[in-house]
Amino acid sequence: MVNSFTWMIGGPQGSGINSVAENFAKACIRGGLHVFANIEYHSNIKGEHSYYRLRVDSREPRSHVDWVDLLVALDRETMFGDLNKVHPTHRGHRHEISPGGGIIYDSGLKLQPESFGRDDIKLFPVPYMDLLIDALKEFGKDKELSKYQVMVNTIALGASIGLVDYDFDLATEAIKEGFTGRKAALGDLNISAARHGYDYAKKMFGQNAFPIKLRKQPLGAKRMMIRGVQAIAIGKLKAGCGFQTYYPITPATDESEYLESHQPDYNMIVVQAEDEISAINMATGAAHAGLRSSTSTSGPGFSLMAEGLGWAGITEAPGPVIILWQRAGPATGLPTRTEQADLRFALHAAHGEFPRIIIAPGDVAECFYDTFDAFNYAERYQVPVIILADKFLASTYKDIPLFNTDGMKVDRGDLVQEADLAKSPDYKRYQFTDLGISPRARPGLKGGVFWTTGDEHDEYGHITEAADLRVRMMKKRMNKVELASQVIPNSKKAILHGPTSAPITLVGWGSTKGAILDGMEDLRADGIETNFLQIRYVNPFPTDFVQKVLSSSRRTVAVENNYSGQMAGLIRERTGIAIDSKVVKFDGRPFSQNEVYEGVKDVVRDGAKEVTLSHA
Amino acid sequence: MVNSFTWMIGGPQGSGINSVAENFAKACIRGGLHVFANIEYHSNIKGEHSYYRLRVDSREPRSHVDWVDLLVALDRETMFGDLNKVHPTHRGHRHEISPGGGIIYDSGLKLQPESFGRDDIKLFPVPYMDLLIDALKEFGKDKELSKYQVMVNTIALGASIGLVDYDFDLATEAIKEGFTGRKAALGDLNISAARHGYDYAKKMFGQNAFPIKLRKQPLGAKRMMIRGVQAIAIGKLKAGCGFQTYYPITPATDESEYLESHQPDYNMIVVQAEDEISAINMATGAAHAGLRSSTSTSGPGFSLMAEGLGWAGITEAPGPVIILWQRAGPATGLPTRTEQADLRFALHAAHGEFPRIIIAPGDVAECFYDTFDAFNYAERYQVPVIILADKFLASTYKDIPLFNTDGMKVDRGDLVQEADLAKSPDYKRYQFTDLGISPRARPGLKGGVFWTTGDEHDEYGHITEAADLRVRMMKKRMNKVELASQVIPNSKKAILHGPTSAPITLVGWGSTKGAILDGMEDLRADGIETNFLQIRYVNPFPTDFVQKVLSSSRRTVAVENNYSGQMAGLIRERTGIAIDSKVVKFDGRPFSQNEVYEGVKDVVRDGAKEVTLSHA
Amino acid sequence: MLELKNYRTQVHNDWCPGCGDFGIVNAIQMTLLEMQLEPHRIGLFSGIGCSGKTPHFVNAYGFHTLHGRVLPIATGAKLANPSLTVIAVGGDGDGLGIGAGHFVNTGRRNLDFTYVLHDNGVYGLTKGQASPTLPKGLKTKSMPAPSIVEGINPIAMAIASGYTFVARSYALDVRHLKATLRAAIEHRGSAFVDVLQTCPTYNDINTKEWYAGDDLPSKAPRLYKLEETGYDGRVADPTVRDETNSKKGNALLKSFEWGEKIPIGVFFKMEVATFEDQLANRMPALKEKPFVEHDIYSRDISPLLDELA
Amino acid sequence: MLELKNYRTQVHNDWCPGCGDFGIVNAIQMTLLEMQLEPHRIGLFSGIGCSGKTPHFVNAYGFHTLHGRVLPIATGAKLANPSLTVIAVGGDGDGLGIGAGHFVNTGRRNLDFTYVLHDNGVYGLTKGQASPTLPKGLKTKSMPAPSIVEGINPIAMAIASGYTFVARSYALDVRHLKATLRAAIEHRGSAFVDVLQTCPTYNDINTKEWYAGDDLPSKAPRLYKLEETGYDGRVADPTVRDETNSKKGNALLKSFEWGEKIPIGVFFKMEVATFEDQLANRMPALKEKPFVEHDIYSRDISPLLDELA
Ligand SMILES: Cc1ncc(C[n+]2csc(CCOP(=O)(O)OP(=O)(O)O)c2C)c(N)n1
Ligand SMILES: Cc1ncc(C[n+]2csc(CCOP(=O)(O)OP(=O)(O)O)c2C)c(N)n1
Ligand code: SF4
Ligand code: SF4
Ligand SMILES: [Mg+2]
Ligand SMILES: [Mg+2]
Repeated sequence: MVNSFTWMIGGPQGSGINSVAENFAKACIRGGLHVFANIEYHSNIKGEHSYYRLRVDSREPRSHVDWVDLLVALDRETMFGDLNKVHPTHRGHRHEISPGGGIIYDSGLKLQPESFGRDDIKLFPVPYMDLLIDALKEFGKDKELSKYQVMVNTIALGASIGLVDYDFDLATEAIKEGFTGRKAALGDLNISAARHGYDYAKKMFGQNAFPIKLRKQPLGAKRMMIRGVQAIAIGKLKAGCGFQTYYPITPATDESEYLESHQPDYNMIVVQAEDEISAINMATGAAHAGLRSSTSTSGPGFSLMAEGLGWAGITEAPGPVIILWQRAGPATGLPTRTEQADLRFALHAAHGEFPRIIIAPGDVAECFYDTFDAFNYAERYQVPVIILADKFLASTYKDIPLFNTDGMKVDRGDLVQEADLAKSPDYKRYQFTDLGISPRARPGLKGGVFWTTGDEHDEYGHITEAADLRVRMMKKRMNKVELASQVIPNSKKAILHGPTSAPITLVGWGSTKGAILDGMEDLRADGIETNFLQIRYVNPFPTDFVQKVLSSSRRTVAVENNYSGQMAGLIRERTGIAIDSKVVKFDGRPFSQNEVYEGVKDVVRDGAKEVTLSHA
Repeated sequence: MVNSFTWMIGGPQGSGINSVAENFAKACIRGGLHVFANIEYHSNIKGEHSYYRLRVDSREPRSHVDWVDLLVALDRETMFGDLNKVHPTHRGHRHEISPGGGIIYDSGLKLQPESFGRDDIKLFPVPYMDLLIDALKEFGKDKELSKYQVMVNTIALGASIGLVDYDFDLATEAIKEGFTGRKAALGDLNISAARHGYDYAKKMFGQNAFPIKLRKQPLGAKRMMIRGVQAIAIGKLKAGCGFQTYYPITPATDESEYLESHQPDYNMIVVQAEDEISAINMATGAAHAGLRSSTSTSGPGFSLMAEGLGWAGITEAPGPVIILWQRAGPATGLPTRTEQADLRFALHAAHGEFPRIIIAPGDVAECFYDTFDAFNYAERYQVPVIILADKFLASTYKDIPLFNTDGMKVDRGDLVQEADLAKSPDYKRYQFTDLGISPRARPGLKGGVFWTTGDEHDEYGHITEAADLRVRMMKKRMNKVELASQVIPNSKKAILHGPTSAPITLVGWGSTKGAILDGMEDLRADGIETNFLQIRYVNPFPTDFVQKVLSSSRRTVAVENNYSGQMAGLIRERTGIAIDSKVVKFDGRPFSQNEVYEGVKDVVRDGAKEVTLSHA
Repeated sequence: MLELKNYRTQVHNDWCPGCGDFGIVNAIQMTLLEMQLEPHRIGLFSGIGCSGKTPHFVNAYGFHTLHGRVLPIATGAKLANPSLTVIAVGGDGDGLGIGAGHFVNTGRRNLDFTYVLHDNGVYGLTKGQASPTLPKGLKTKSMPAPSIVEGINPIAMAIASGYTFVARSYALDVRHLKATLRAAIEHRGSAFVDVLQTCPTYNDINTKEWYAGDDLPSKAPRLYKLEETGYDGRVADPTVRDETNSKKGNALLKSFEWGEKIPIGVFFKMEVATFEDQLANRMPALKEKPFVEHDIYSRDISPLLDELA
Repeated sequence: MLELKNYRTQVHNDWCPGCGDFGIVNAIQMTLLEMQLEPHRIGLFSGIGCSGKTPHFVNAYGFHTLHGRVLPIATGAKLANPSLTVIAVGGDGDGLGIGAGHFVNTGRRNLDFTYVLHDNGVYGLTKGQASPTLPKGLKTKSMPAPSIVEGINPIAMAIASGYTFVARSYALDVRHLKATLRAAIEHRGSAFVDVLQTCPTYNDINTKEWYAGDDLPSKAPRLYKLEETGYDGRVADPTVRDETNSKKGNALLKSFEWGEKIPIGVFFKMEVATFEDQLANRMPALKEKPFVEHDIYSRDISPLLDELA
């Protein structure tokens, strides 16, 4: 087989599996191949088991699968789990290897082949330490073995490339790029380590030891290897966002760190706040002051932001844009695992009623485009905007074409200038207008002095308890979602993928998109024709479209990464249509392509109302 | 007319309208009459316009009406509004007086009768100051006039009693009760003031100046005059709650203050926390420690409690019971006004998914009984319980029979003792059991050592990231709502009031109950037959019953004190049934009997899909 | 030439008669007048409480925020537009109860702004519960029993938190308050002013008469001016650690004086780089003009994309 | 006779090799052993962070709470059952960043409990961002640039907040730490212990070697024991205000020492009535037995109903 391959590297946290896997991925992309790469790790700094999956294909994979063709084990646990612990948690990955697949592991572990309990896989014991020492010797560093021990991962990378018979130079290049400037020497060391692994595999296991090969393909247009956190961060920069607040939290922090590292280039203020309450309120303060602003968090932080969100709502702040990187809750939950369980909370967070826009991008590219739009809508409608992403999207690498920024235009809405203010002296920040939106000044503008308050207020922004004003202000505010709904193209709000006439409609939102699209192909191959209704705007909700699609479908299946099928509930609330079946997963892990296939297959076969998946 | 009367007293905040109105109410109850009394006031300490409505009837009124038979104006603004201000907010109450009704006001204002703009009402100018001076003179206090100036309100009370020809001794008695111990002398002074008002009215306006009379009725069983905050506080005490935390906030504070004032009698710990985050977490700590605990707040505070709520959920804390006294939001909103806009938020607050029970009592009596139940369910199912009340329920007085506590039993669920623990040494706080609930120890018990964490955990309460345990723990927790649903009687969850076969079904929840019930009588009188589906349990939701009732109704009308009809949305989500019409009010004021009538009438007449009411 | 009326609004003021807040709002207006700061260059931020209504009475960009959150919101606005003169005001419950975490962590940043605490010992707007500054053992009018928790010393807390200007004044001494506010506003860095504020409605202990010492045998006013005692809280050279520490130490010791004598005036002052200065060091473009005035329409992200390609 | 094993659990410990947290958990276990406190009479509470995992390693009722909320949860449990020995632990981010408001307001209550701060200068579990105790100008391993905000001085903050026992110790000096923890637990009132904790993974400044003074010309350890210098932070008579204030003042001045010499030991100690004592004064029944042991099945509410009738 060629160019259809899933590789996994596992080891204790701190063993550098990320950089190795990302180097492998880069080498693949540079060879015209396509990748999908995602990581699972514990809420721990060093020592706990983590693993990185890399799927390589000649066509663009949009999800992972639950089997592994070639497993790289940096330690015993990766293969056999932690069943020796008093509170064991997993049984390792050896059973996930596809028949005919293989394991690269440390021959120093002196494992008996029988101990793997499988006779349908190939074993590739590699003397990690000896090879590392050899590699270090070339640089006279073999005395500092302990300092460089982590480099066994690169040896395993080299061996992997050898087994799949891929172009070693591409790996060299990828490694090199990671070590520039003062670190260049370290790069050479790593390349040598990889080379030792590569040569060893070639020499010891022979040319055809492993059944799958990777072959370069012709390069098309330039592609990037990018994760959700980067796509959203870049979306913010493109949108002219000037202010980002955050309080560290997995998996959101990476986004702020990306922005911080590009701070001087884009004059982006990034503030580490004392907590998330401060983070959202600082961002709202900046938005009112006229700067596009944003904050980024996960569930626990968002829980603390509820009150601030309401203040942004009633004061008609032009933002902030809030990125909610969902993770498995409740409370601390599974802090480094994924989930889509904050849909309803995002929709209803904070007491009282006020408008908000909620967008749920389905993949890395949508992360970018939706974030850009979010700032335009925030300013245009003077509302907070929430982007619902998750840990899976945050940390999953994909190769995609460079973003197309043609026609992307910053739209700041009705932002008045001093000249306008000079013309109309009695400026009212909350003026009732025919269009339903009040022209917005910013502090510092002459003639624009305004007041703003979280109390109900009059057109000037002064407190009022008058019943009639209250009613008008409520209507004015709430109506903005309606206004936004009219302007946001329906084609953005929800998308029907696949044949319109398919008898089965899968319904999903957010990060399950890739697995659903890939799973549909398996279903089709199996004779099950489906289409996929992707809901991208949670609010304003595309009621009519959803109604139309679902009422013409023979069977509807919600695929959600949560317990209760929150989107299915929302659909029923808005359209009255009860989704026929739910395929859910709430073990903290993302859907794989095969899980979508299996779940829907169960539904089709048994008419199951509810299928709970858990493959880990 | 006899014994069907609405009285209103209005004046600046700080002018003591509460105590006067409550004394009048008490006097009525003591005379066998029934009352419904509610107050509207500003977020202000002194000076802004407030008014207190007292409805008296021979049958039990369950709501107020929007007209006034006799208005007592302590100041000009009460009659004419604040139109003289730069930012005026209301036009006073003179237009609310029913034809044939009257106004008692200060003759010192020297108002021209024409200035009232109405020739269908009676004017009763009373020389407040002169009468007060006379009253003070009897006690030799006329030199301290400024100190006693607030007592003009009692003069007006006396005059009111005179006009309706009610039993003055009952008023004397009510006043006296308010001034015991060292304050007794002040009581006498007040009685004298009332007497001066009474005599003046009798003398100057004559026996038949006012068309409505109040007449004593035979006293039945003992009745209390009670507000929602008191009913809930007493429910807590009855339930054995030992720990209450709060951070001051309108309208919740009164409940904590009531408890605090009875602290020594019931050994109730009441702690003023530094914020609501602390308040909920302290309460959860106490619940885990084995004490029934509670916290009480309003929307802004509840917004801050979201994260703590989730922690209580995932740690299966036996409580706390959280009283959410809703007020008009969002943010600070209208802090002293009512609203029912936190239903969805209560249901979805906090990231992730976990079980919670939500009860929405419909009147003062239900406040008591539901609160009692809440603690039993909290401990039995080890879940947080939210009681959804509101400002209107909090501050509205009603006379009701004494609570019947027969058969009320504290049920602490599966609370293990040291003897049990001695028998089974390997105690697991989160044990999977057949019944679905883990027996619960408390710190301090020998043999019961356990761990608890907001991370996903194993049966001991130790952190786990194992996928299979995660799935089982999620199912265990989420299933508890199902378990509760099986045990909580359906008759408690939702009630159908009125004829089963009525063609129109009104749907409501919480504090609108009284106005709906009273409004239904007006509708019936007008030939419109309705029934009323009161939803008392928001979670577990009485899906089947609601489905049954609504699907057999010809026309359904939601009556809600919020903008979007949140209960209508929830009903559609759970049953698929779209409520036909919404009658909503979101001006911060509660529904009156006549508004329910008017709103439903509009729906019936025009088939209106949505009616927004605002009478203030 | 700006006049007092330029700093006033037509909004009806609903504070209780005799409330110390009147003194504070007057002093703020007079200070702005004296400094001839243009209203549109001022951002006045408040929390929730009686004190929270302040911005509505002042003609300047006004932000009446959330209970306890005035500092984060003011911080965000100031960073977005450092050319604004930012003044935050709020109650003692707002700032040291629910807002204590922001109080501490804002002090550390040394943002160039002024924070005015309406220190009345009670939660005014919620009807007189004890605020964090109420000393232990006291019971004001509407409390059911005396407080059993230690009162917070705002001056000590501010110094421990890193405010670089820490002063106290009195709401009813508008002259002193005005001078103090001016010094605070002119200070480059986080300035904190603890304003002793009478609440005639709920605080029946720390009344005007009490501050005037009417209850003392001496009948002498409790308040005395630090400046008049030769006390000097100014750090001449902040790079000298010993001086900084000893000035902080003196200020802390002074802050414990509370009883028959209560010091007002500047307890501590030190000028070091502000948060904005340091940000601008990292992003020189921010030195040229405030961020809100930058062009955001044409950011080029292609270098970022290339980095990932 | 309880043994060390009685205080240990079988839970796999996943802290980084060499983490100072090991020293802290060992010292806690050894202190409990030395005091022979029965595990079921102990409540060990923690926040979220690397430090937050502590209770899982100790055989005692363990509450691993929320980030920043360890103090409220511990407070609730302690008040419900004052017979428990309550120890709260947490990170410096947990306690002085997100939890600063609770830190300040819990100090004021003088609850009888002990709070142990794992002071490592970083947010460990989120990968090494600056924590509030990191001094300005420093940049640890995973920070993109040096910190531009002042570091919090936990000792000064604790004293300003009203903790009645304030001490500092060092995670790698288990003997000193044990003695300090014992004194803290035995103290009747709110005891705060700032434990300097090495984080070999992210804090590459305040390392074991740094504390040992390896970088100093003298090579002399930075840490020295207050007790050995004749310093005495104990207030003999808390009713004498001057003594209290001067001891507080001394402690504050001492707390500023941070550099080539860093004091450890007890900075301040004063015994006054606890919050529980004062509650029990109001409700004498609480003196007899903790509230959780009261009968709640048969409360009679009829007097309340009669009051309203
Ligand atoms: C989150 C939240 N909790 C509680 C309240 C209710 N509340 C309004 S004002 C106030 C306290 C006011 O006291 P303080 O801050 O001292 O201001 P003052 O009224 O004394 O000026 C409180 C608790 C609120 N608005 N928001
Ligand atoms: C509300 C909330 N925000 C953010 C986080 C993410 N978080 C987990 S641990 C941590 C900081 C840990 O630092 P520290 O408290 O110093 O403890 P350490 O790990 O250093 O022991 C943060 C911010 C969280 N769990 N909850
Ligand atoms: S309650 Fe006190 S602080 Fe509030 S306005 Fe009245 S006097 Fe001023
Ligand atoms: S990151 Fe630091 S604090 Fe956390 S376990 Fe590792 S060494 Fe310890
Ligand atoms: Mg106050
Ligand atoms: Mg830390």
